[in-house]
Amino acid sequence: MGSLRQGTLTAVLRNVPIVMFMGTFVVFGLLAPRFLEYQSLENIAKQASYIGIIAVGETVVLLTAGIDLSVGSNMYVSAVAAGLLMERFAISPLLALLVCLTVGLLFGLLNAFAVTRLHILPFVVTLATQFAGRGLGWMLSKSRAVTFPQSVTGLGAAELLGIPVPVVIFAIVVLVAWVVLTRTTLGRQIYAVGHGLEAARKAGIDTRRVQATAYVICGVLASLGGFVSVAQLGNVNSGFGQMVEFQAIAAAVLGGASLFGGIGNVFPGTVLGALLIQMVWAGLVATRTDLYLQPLIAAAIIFLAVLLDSIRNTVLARLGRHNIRVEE
Amino acid sequence: MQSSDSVTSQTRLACLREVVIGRVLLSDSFVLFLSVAYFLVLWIFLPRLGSARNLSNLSSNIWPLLVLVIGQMFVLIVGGIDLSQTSVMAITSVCGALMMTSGLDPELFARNPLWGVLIGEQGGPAGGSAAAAPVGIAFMLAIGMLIGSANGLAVARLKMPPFMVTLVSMFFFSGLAIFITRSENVRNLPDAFLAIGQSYLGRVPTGRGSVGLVPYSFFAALALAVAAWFVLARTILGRWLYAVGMNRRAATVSGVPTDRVIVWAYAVSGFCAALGSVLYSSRLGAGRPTLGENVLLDVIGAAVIGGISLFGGKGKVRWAFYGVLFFVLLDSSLYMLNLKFYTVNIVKGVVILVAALLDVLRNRIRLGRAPTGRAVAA
Amino acid sequence: MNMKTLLLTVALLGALDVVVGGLSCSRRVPIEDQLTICFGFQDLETEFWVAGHKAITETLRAKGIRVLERNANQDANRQLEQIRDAIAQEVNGIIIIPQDGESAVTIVGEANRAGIPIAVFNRPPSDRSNPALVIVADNEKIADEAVAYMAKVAREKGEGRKWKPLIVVGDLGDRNAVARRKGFFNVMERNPDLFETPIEVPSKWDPATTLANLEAALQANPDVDFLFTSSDFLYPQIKAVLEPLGKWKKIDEPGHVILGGLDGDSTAYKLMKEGYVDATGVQDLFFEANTIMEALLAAIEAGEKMPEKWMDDPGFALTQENMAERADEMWGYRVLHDE
Amino acid sequence: MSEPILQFEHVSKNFFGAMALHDITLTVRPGTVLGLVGENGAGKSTLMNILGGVIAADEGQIRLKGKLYSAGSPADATRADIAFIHQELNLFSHLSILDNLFIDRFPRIGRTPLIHRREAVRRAKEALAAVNLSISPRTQVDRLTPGQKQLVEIAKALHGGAQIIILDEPTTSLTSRETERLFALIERLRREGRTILYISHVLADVLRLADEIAVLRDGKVVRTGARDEFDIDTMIAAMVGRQIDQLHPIRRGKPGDKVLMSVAGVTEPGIVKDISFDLHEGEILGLFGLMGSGRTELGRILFGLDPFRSGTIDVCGQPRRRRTARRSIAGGMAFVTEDRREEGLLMEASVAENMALVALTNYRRNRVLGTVDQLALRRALDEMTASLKIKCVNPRTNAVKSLSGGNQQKTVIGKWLLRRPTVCILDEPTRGIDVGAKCEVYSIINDLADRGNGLLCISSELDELIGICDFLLVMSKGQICGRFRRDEFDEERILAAAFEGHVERGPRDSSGASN
Repeated sequence: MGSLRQGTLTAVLRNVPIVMFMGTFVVFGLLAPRFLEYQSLENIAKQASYIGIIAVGETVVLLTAGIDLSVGSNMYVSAVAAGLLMERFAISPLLALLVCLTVGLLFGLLNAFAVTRLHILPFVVTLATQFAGRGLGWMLSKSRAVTFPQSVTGLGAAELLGIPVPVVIFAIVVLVAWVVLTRTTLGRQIYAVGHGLEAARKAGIDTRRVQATAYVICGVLASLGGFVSVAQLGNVNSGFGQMVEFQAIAAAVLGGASLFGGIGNVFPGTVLGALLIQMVWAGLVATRTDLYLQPLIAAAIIFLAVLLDSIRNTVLARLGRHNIRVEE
Repeated sequence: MQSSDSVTSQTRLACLREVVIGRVLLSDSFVLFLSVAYFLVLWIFLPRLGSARNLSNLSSNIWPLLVLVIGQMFVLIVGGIDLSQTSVMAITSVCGALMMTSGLDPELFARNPLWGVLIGEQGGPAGGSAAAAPVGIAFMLAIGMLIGSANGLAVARLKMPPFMVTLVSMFFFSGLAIFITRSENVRNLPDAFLAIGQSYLGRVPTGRGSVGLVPYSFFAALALAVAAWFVLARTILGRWLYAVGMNRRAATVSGVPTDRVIVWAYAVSGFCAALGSVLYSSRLGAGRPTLGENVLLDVIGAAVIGGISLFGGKGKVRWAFYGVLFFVLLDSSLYMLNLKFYTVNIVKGVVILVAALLDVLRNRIRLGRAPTGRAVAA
Repeated sequence: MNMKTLLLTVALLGALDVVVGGLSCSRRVPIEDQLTICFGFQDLETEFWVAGHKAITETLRAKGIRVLERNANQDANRQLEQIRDAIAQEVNGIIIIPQDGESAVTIVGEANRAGIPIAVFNRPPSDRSNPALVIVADNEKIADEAVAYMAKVAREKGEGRKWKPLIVVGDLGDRNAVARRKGFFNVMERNPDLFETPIEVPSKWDPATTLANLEAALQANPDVDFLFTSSDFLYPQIKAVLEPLGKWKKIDEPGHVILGGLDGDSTAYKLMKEGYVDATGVQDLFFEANTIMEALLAAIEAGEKMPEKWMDDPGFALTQENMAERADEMWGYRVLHDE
Repeated sequence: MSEPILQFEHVSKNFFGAMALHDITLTVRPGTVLGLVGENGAGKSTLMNILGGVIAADEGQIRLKGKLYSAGSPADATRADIAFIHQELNLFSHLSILDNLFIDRFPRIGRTPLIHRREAVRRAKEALAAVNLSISPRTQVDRLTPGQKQLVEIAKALHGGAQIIILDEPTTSLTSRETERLFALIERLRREGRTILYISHVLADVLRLADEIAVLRDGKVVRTGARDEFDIDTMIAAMVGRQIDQLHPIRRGKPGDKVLMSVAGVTEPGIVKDISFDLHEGEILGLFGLMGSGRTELGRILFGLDPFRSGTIDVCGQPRRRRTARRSIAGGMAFVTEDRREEGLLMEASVAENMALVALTNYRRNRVLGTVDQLALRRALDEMTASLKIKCVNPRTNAVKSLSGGNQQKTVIGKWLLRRPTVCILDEPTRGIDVGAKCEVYSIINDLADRGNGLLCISSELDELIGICDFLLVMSKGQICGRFRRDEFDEERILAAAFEGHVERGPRDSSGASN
């Protein structure tokens, strides 16, 4: 039977995200030739990096069939904490980073505790910590904009071997996350837990520990993402990080993650998701599309991406259905 | 003798305990009791909380939100989620307003794509006419249902994940709302329309002026609530909605028109968003492209606190109401306390957590009493 | 276990109420005759609002007046609800920074009905149907002035060549942003010979978005040499984009991009002093704050229930030319020097 | 006689008043197979759950190799070399075999947390070889057949070094070939000195495998003894506490000549090929085939859940090209699916809600509003629950997930009967339910036929089909490869047909192949 044709078909389908990604890139490129330059790719990567970092954390939580709505507030509080310390005591950037990550860690721990020990729905827990976190941040900063010194903003602009530091950090995060998820016991157990809590428990997995770790990872990455963003922006104002949770989840889901857990991957999935969204916006600006039309077009493109993805899933499922008989 | 006494007293205690646990903790009106308790205790510290004016504020805040939550509930019941309610509010708000406004400032609207075609200085198509309000409202509700159905079709037929579908239409329609009004708000709405959100039935005098008792929005919400309850509890569609939410495959095998049911759920959600938009717009006296931008998490939060499951198959109109009551009460009480604006957020977060925790504890008790699935399957 | 859980439940409920109640106690006021004024603002995103908030609250508190702060987080509905709550508490007066003109009308209406004098800060009600004390800065006019100066500079510099202008547009949901955009385009239309079609960069009032879009825009059009930002609080991001491209230059240096903005905050002042920015449109924040407060307090004194008065903040464009004499009228300058 | 490896001493357990286990005392010797039989709810699973650390006993104790043993969690049991292989397998279908084998203890590279892939693959290969399963460890589990999954579970247990292996209904979803392999494996394990606790409703298997047999009833051990002290009847007698004179009811009614459903040349590439047959009124038509022979797929196609390329399906004289479940139901069809949990029931919902689901539209009171006639519906439901003898405290409040398999299955059947169908397709109607319930299901089927309905019974249990059917179709590789009239039923020939799968003409051509 046409197993070869089928093979190629599946091959194409499996790579729909990449195809979509390249497609959009080319189309915008044709409309605005400069868009095709390496520089613009670098910019996209640079701008996508902080959202991407957070999306990676979000993906990990989604894999456990959880959700974290508090990432936005998390990055705000941790950035503010670090920023204020730098303003008051002029602590070193490294120390500031540590402070930032610690706050993120605490955030993660709080969520983890409420979810795994108090057994409150992740949605509710993180919704609550979102409110509280935002308020805490305002309290610390008196909702003033907190400015960061050159030493930090330098990092945002700096390059390592010709690659912008934010992108490097992003890459490292992705690499580590990928290794953890695919090459460590914890990673596989995260998938297992997302697949079925009871089943995982029966299989002798310490489900609480696994879930908790997921939220902690997400918390830390959120604060890291926040820091990276700050390094680029130079200051943190009271709206910093609002709606980020949705962008992060969108990136993850666009990358194929399921909100019901167990399905999804950081690379290429989430990475492509984050990049695609960023590229669409960049492309719209580069092609000088009417401001009022931009959100409409962006939405349309993302819709198309999701549509193709779901078509692919159904088709692959049908092919799978035949294969079962073929195997027999 | 003594012993028997002590025994009886013990048994009495036990009975009391039974009653408390059974009637309060285990009843699904728990959130209601929680809200009431919260209200009463705070009342001691804040007499104003119970003042006529505040009560009338509470009620005028509750109803529009309730309308939205009821809509959201339908989607949650079939195991979906509707993030686009906010943008539906925005788009219906401006469309409806453009339809029934009785005059537009060319200064602001000349660059509008519809200028001269449908709308002009004399206002929208139905502008000025006596039927403006009803026409406009009908128009809004229709659009709401249309968008909802579109979401539903994408989810049911195209098998797209609800979260993404509705997130995208959130972006799209809020963008569209700003696009067609060029981010201007639409004013000069007919009085009949404004009355819905702004006037009350019966007024009570207070120190400063008088305050309304029952806002008209209450009747809208009430009608909707009754209708929703009727559909869910009494009709076949209702049964189907729950069935689809609990086990879509089984429902399909049993001949439930799964796709149609899902589309319905989203259509209802769209409809409710539009109705909410009517209430909010008329309360603010303008069609606003940015209406309800921040209401989303309140809606879903209230639904979840009320006990409606995000995983489908569970939800009652009553629960929706309890959830909304809790949220609105919480908000206004926090304002009443005159906390600094940032403390408000912090306390709000804490209270939500505590409420959820209480809910968990109560479920534990319930599980402790009813045999669990695994147990009996043995 | 049931009993234990039950007790725990009750305990939690109690604890919660004590906490909240405690907070409320601490906020109770001893003297009842003390004036209470509700100050509702739509958010504190930019330094402008923060400074305004600071100025108003502190001045009032200094006068021994009790201030109820309400942050609406850019949600007109929430703001309406908050003001109603305030009215329910029978405050003596209300100051709002409304989300926009239309909601302002409605909110003012509420206050009128309750017979509480209300003052609207910086964003005017879209009509005068409901009486209120209003102070406004004409954003369009101020933007126009600032950009006009920038255009003047351009004309002098550029030997008849065309300039490539770029505007960072605010959140299109915000009327002030739209007005500023309009002001900018007015100048563009007045000088068709001087400017190519402007590049618009959406910021949604969000620094991250601004950074991303601005970078993309400059990538596509590296030859931009005329840049106007709808709000000064975006300068850090603008700098972050221009610097790597070697476009962050002082006025006299070659390759300088003609820079201008609106608000007049401390960053803008610093940058002008250092000679990076050519002009910035200034709304006279402190003037606005003081006028509105005095008007309101006067009204309360006089026992007016619905006073009406529209006051103008002329505002002005602070330019490298008039800097020497007018810098101290710029609120950002004063903020800087108070610290 | 060797030292007992496992001793239950006066173990009792009750769930909220209901006594699930009562003073169980049992002794198991190493290197033996203990057959554990009893009706659903007799307490087999409860007992094993206690041993497997899923739940804790209220009273009594368990001795492992003489030492006191109590598992607080499944992990503890694993550590004590006890492996529990649940009826609904506990595998993560989206993960690879590899992941499933090592999910709780991957081999690592030195001290690092990194998984030692090569090592893992090597061991996985070993483990799979041990259960002579020859597939790549990287295969995703959901691409395996039930039998293979079963073996993977056992491989996991063995690889964990389990000494005591609990098998709960292992054969329910296995083809006879796979079952054979499993039994061979069990034999070997026993010879290796491992101890097996074998729970099953298939008494013949128990008789064949077990050295010792223990019969449970109502949470008590009613009889224990060596295999040769038992035969099927004595076991059944002990289980149900009464004599079941006959498992399969006698077919009194004769199939009529009126054709209810005629299927001609139905083909879907890769699934089924050229299926033709007639189903007559009052006929019980058996469809036998091995797992993967396409029998279930055919059922789904007939009912309109899956599409088909060519051919016609004609129900009650109304042929339809495009079929959907809804149309089939409207046309008087019913389909009791193979998989109760996934496709049969709303596990969270009550018995009443489940049973009402299909027939709802028959109880519409008001066309416009689409309201339900609560009273009529309730009455009908009560009748149905009674007539099917569904045991539950209150059909309106009891969630079906809290019922025994038998009662769940009866609920599914009731759901369809409420709609008064003329043609019923039953896929594995008695899977995983106990003897008593089986017996009842058979008589229900029988009554339906006597009332003139046509039934298509899909099953992998040949003896059950032989027991109840008038006519038998055998499927293999997606085709019908054998047709047998009741009077020519013969296990050898039927099995032969099923295995070899070469197309042979049945004698009674009237049943369709020609047209």
